[in-house]
Amino acid sequence: MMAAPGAGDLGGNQNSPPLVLLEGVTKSFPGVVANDRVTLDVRPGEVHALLGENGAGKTTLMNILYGLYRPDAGEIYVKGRKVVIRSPRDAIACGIGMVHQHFKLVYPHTVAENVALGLQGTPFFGPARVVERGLRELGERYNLPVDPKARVWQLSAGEQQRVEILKALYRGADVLILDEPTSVLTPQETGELFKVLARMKEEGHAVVFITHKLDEVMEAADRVTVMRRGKVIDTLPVAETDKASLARMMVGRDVVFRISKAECTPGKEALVLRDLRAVNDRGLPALRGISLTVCRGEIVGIAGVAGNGQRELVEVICGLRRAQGGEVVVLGRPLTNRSPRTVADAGVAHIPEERLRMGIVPGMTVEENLILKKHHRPPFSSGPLLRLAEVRRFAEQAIEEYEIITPSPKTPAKLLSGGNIQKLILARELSGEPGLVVAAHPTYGLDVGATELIRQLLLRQRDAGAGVLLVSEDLEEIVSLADRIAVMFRGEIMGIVEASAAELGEIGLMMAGTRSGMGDPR
Amino acid sequence: MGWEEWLISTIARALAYGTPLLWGTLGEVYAERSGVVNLGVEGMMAIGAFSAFAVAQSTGNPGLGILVAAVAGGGAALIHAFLTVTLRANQYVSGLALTMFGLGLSGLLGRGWEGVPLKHPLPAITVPYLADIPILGPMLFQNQSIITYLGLVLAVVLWVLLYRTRWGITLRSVGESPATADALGVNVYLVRYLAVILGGVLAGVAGGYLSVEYRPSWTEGMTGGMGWIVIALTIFVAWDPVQAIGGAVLFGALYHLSYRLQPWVAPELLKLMPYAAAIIVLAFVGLGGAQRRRGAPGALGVPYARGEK
Amino acid sequence: MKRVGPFVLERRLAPSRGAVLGISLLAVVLALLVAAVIFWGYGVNPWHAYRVIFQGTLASPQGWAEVVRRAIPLILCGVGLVVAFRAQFWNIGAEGQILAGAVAATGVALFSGLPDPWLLPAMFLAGFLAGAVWGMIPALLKVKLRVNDVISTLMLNYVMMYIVEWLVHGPWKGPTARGFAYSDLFPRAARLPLIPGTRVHWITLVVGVAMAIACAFLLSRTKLGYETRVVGQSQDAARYAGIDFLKVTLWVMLISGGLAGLAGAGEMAGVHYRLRSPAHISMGYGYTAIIVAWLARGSPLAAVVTALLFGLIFAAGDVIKVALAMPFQVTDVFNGLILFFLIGSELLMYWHIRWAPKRAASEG
Amino acid sequence: MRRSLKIAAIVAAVAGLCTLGLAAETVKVGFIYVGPIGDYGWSHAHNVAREICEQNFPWLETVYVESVPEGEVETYIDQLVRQGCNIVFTTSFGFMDGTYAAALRYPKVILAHCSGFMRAPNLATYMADFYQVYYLNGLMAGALTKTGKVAYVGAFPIPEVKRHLNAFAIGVREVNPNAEVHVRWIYEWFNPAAAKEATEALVAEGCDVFAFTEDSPTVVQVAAERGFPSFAHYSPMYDFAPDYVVSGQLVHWEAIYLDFLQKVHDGVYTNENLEHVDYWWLLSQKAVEVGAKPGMMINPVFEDDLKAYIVDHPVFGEISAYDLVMVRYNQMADPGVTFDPFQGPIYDRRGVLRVPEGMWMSVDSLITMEWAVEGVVGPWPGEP
Repeated sequence: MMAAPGAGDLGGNQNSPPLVLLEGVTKSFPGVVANDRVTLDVRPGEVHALLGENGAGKTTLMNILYGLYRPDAGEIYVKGRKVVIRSPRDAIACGIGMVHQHFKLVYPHTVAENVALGLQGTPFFGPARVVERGLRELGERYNLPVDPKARVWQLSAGEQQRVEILKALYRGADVLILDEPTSVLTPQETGELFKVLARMKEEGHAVVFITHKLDEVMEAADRVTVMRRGKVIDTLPVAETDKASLARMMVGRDVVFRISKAECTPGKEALVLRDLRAVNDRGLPALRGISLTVCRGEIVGIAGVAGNGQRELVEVICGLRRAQGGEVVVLGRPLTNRSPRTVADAGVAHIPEERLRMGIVPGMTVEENLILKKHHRPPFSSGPLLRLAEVRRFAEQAIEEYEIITPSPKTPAKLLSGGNIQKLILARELSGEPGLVVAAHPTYGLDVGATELIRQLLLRQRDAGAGVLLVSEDLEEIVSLADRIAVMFRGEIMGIVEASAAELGEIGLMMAGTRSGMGDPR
Repeated sequence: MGWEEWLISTIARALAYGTPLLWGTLGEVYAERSGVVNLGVEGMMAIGAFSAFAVAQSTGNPGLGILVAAVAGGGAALIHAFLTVTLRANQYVSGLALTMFGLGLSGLLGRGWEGVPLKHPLPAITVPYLADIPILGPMLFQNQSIITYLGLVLAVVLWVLLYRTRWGITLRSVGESPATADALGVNVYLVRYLAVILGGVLAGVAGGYLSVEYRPSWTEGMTGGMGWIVIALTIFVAWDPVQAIGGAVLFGALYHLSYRLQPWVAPELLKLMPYAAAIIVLAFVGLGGAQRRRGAPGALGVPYARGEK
Repeated sequence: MKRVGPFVLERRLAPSRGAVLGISLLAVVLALLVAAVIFWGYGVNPWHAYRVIFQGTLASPQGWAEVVRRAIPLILCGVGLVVAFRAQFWNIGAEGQILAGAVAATGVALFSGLPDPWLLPAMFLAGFLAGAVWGMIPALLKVKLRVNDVISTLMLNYVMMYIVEWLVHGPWKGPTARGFAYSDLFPRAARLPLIPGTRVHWITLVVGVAMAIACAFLLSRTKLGYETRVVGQSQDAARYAGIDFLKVTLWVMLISGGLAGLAGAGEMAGVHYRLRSPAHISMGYGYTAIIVAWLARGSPLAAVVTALLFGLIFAAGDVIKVALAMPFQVTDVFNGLILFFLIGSELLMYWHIRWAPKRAASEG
Repeated sequence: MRRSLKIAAIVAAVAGLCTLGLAAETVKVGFIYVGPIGDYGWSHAHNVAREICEQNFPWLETVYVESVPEGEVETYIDQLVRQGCNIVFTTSFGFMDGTYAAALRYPKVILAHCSGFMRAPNLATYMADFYQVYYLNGLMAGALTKTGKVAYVGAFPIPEVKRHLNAFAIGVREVNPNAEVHVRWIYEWFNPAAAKEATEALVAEGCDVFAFTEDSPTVVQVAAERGFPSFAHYSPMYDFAPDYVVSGQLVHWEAIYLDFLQKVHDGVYTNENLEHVDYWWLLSQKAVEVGAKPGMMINPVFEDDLKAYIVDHPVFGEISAYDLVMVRYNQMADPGVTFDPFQGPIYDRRGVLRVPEGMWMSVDSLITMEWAVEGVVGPWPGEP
């Protein structure tokens, strides 16, 4: 609809009708309006970035376009024609393809079988064989090599993403939606992906990619649409904007990248890891000899692309996964392969990655959740019995202190908002003065207010003398919070740098597998 | 008596007794491949057995009886499909309810037919020429039911369908990862409905075979735990239609041998073997660790709902 | 949010207590309505049928006595299953655990040689332990080897059934049973007193109600109960919180299997007085108890009430059989239908139905 | 048995003189069956008899309950009594405990329990037994087997079935001293699937004539499919295989019920004098019959074969199997019974002398028989 002035040379033909036009799309879920009268146009031959914070409604909007959700109101036009997209089948028929953040792949099946799934026009018998041939051709044309006979679970994340893109291309997608495509990729793989996107653009496809990373927008996109709290703030050519103004639009105010914090005064060792080894759920090596020390009074950040052993590292420290070798020493006590309870009782707080799945028991009340991990100790129990009065007293105190917004201590925890759930977890974990705090993605998916509060709480722990191990994929968060930064790649630590001296470029290289200051990559 | 005689009679009887197990298992394999456990096999078989008998007795046409049993079994499965796919109810509980309901309803409606022998049972057939082959002839081609042969053919057909066709990819994908299938435009609900109903149809035939061919008569509860053996077999054969033949014959042989070996082994101990075997197999699979799923569909037992809440 | 005519359906995260109660009741009523259609199809006037049932059960003291007697094993098993279900352990094996309890009680009654006053307590204890052991096998299999609990408990029912079959035909066949497949009759001291004029073995009833209270206390006021609930709600959270999954599961199945075993011992000492063919010992109490527990929605005390409801259905089956010459399978039809409607209505509880004509709702 | 009946008759006569019977009132009788009435066997036969009673006695009203689990019989007696029944028949051994308990609780109600042994002043017992019939069937089977292996599919290894099987084997060996009787148990009264597999197992062992105790015509049908002769059990099964059914056992429970009910109606039996009333009725009382359908003792198809089979008999000399059956039948069916299958000397298969030369067995030892006679091959649980 509205053609941005001066966008002509940036790809995208503003004279032809948009390939896709969403007009006044509204979608609400219980308690939230995910999309509020959103209007968006996508043109052939452009890479269109959809930028916004977590929860801004980007994915919801694209799920509507892909037919996974039905909008409450609004219209969708494809190539100028009004369409009703009831299901992904309709979307595919309209030439829309989508690569979800969590790949929609059938892992035990082969690549060809995955592509053949739901594909029209293949023979009834032996469809996979026909697809294999087509895949080879497509792979060459778009520079997307992948073995069609390989089982998907055997492929790397980057390869799996290629399968997803091939799936959409095989179906003749004109518009390809990519949801946070780089979150599982190394910077190098990201570069490869952007080349593929450019190639697709040349072939006349349109690409929409959802992201919250400003650099990527600047690097790969032609136009950008910024969303905040379900609303479109603006759509504009990338060439006419810069990171700072995009960030302002995204967050709604100026962003402070550095948090002011006191000088770090490391004390005794809170956590010592020596040559730690472990395997992942598939039985493959996930930790290949991790050695690391976290002192009291410092925050050590673990940076790295998802899936390089961070999760396993946290689990091994907290007793949730067996170490195959090596040693974990917490506050001077050897705790290798001890039970999670022993580890917790030794003074380790754990803010888990998956809040809802692990951090709370959704159906139980706020007060009951507040004593999880502590219920077996005084004052909350004596002998086999619980002391409900003590539980209540503690809950009321914690709710006040950590500003948990809940109707009552008896409210089921699942009814709280995400930020309040995280506050509940922090209230539980940080009470009782832990010597070591292991925080995995503590602010992921939270709004700005909650994010700041939680960062402050972590800093307060540091200043109170706890050692903090902070795992995050948000490099900015790590850089601003941590005192030292360790980068993980394929189960190893590529290097440790002082945060004050950290260069993003160097960290990026290490995330891609280059060892810092050493020639020997082993 | 020579070993040939033992082998021949054991296999021949194992086929006869294994036929309903095979049909039931094939149905359950397909249902579970789509991600839906149906513990109602016993009930669907009972309904099939009763309706086959009632129709065969009143029309004198056992073939029609089998056909009606298939429809009735499918109808019973439809209840399960509606509850578990559309209403996303707990699959295990729904299956149990279906078993109770099926056993009860067939017992209720079948009261008038109880214990009366069928006038015109489905005749056993002896395949000309093939039956004269030494050992194999009497083992496989004498006095077997047409349903037995159909079952064997069906197993192969279902295997090809599952692993070599478009439908097979769709079905397996729905059972492994319904969200993926959905995202590619597969109607997950439809596939699950069809698979569960097919399961019911085959279980109905299994029941019909019991009442118009194997016994041939009707009594309430005549399925006698066969439906549960089917559940066990489905795991035992790793959700593979062709392996189901071997499993059904093995468990059928156990049943026959419980009579054959009576002078030496307490029959109860042989009869509990299929049930114990199912647990033991699962335990061994569990011991295997990494390859612990051994073909179990990834989304087995999990109702599918689109992201939309 | 969905719109059906002038109504608006809204999803909610936690159903209200009223909705649960109301919809559960509605489900039972609907099941009875469908059953009425089946009655009618069978050639019996449903109104007449329900009247006969009422007269035969709730309208007389003897009728009540039968309802209660039938409810006794259901209370014990149902309470046990509530505990298991709270831990998300799908114990479908109460039937086998009842039989295990019956076997152990028989062993004590016939072969222990204990002095008379000790006999009954020892039978109950043995029944509890046997049921517990039979229940803890699948617990171990689940935790240690990831064997699906539904399948293992189900299969163990049949294993135990054939073991009982073997016992009564083989080693335990009673010398005084004249060659029939029964154990000997229990001595007098191994039989429970009955409420005069009825067949209610009231001691088992008292034990059952006491167990319900104890389990309610256990779940809400003890560490084990707390851990049970955590395990049941979220195994990941339980792992995270350092709760010993094996310990909790074993305890839960000790209780669940044990209570079913008590039911078996009670049936032996209060009704049968001898071991007999398994089909004649438990009339599917173990399976019906699943519905009892499901309907009780996690509350052991509610299980006492729902057990009485199904005791009523069993007693009604007896009445129908004599008065209307309908087969006992009617009870299975009832049970199946009630269960269908219960689980079918589960989703409904999460929808709040609101009256909102079109104009008013257009704002959302 | 005879003794007890005589005593019972005397007691009853005396009691009848001084007790007010039920003569004037209508009699309402409840029947409790263990299986379904359509089962073509035990419960069916009792129900047929019930219907005959109702037709014969205008003053009689009956109700029945089928498929009653053993442990629940008391509940059903309660219900029947509440409905106004003054006589209740319970027709399975497994009902014994419950019937006895009910008898103590309802001293005014007359109860009669089939096939048991516990009695009370208001609780009688009754039984129509087949062992003589099985013996006669055995004579025919022994003559018809070519392999020398005769099959018997037994329901439960209980004295009743063991007695029948022994009598059958005695008959077989009387005409064919080297023949064996192979046995399989199915542990159920009604289970066609089990009966089928047991029959198949016996076919595989080389048996060529089949007898059985199970309440369905399965064994007859399976044998006929293979072209083997068989003997029907309990109900008329001739029609299922007219060319293969040789003979069989038929029951007439009505003989007992009519007698019993008449005596109650006449005031001979009351709720105070049944302590010793125990019917043990056989061929001579016409409670049982030989044949695969009423009135046909031997299927004409097999008459020639049986007539052609000549035995050198220790008592009768050269005699055809057919004639031997007739002679023995007459000896047992005449009111003054002159022969019993279990006539000594009888050794069990372990060589123990069980019945000394020239002796007959008492009813009590018949109904507790656990041993197996010579010639029986196969499992025999509880063998002494």
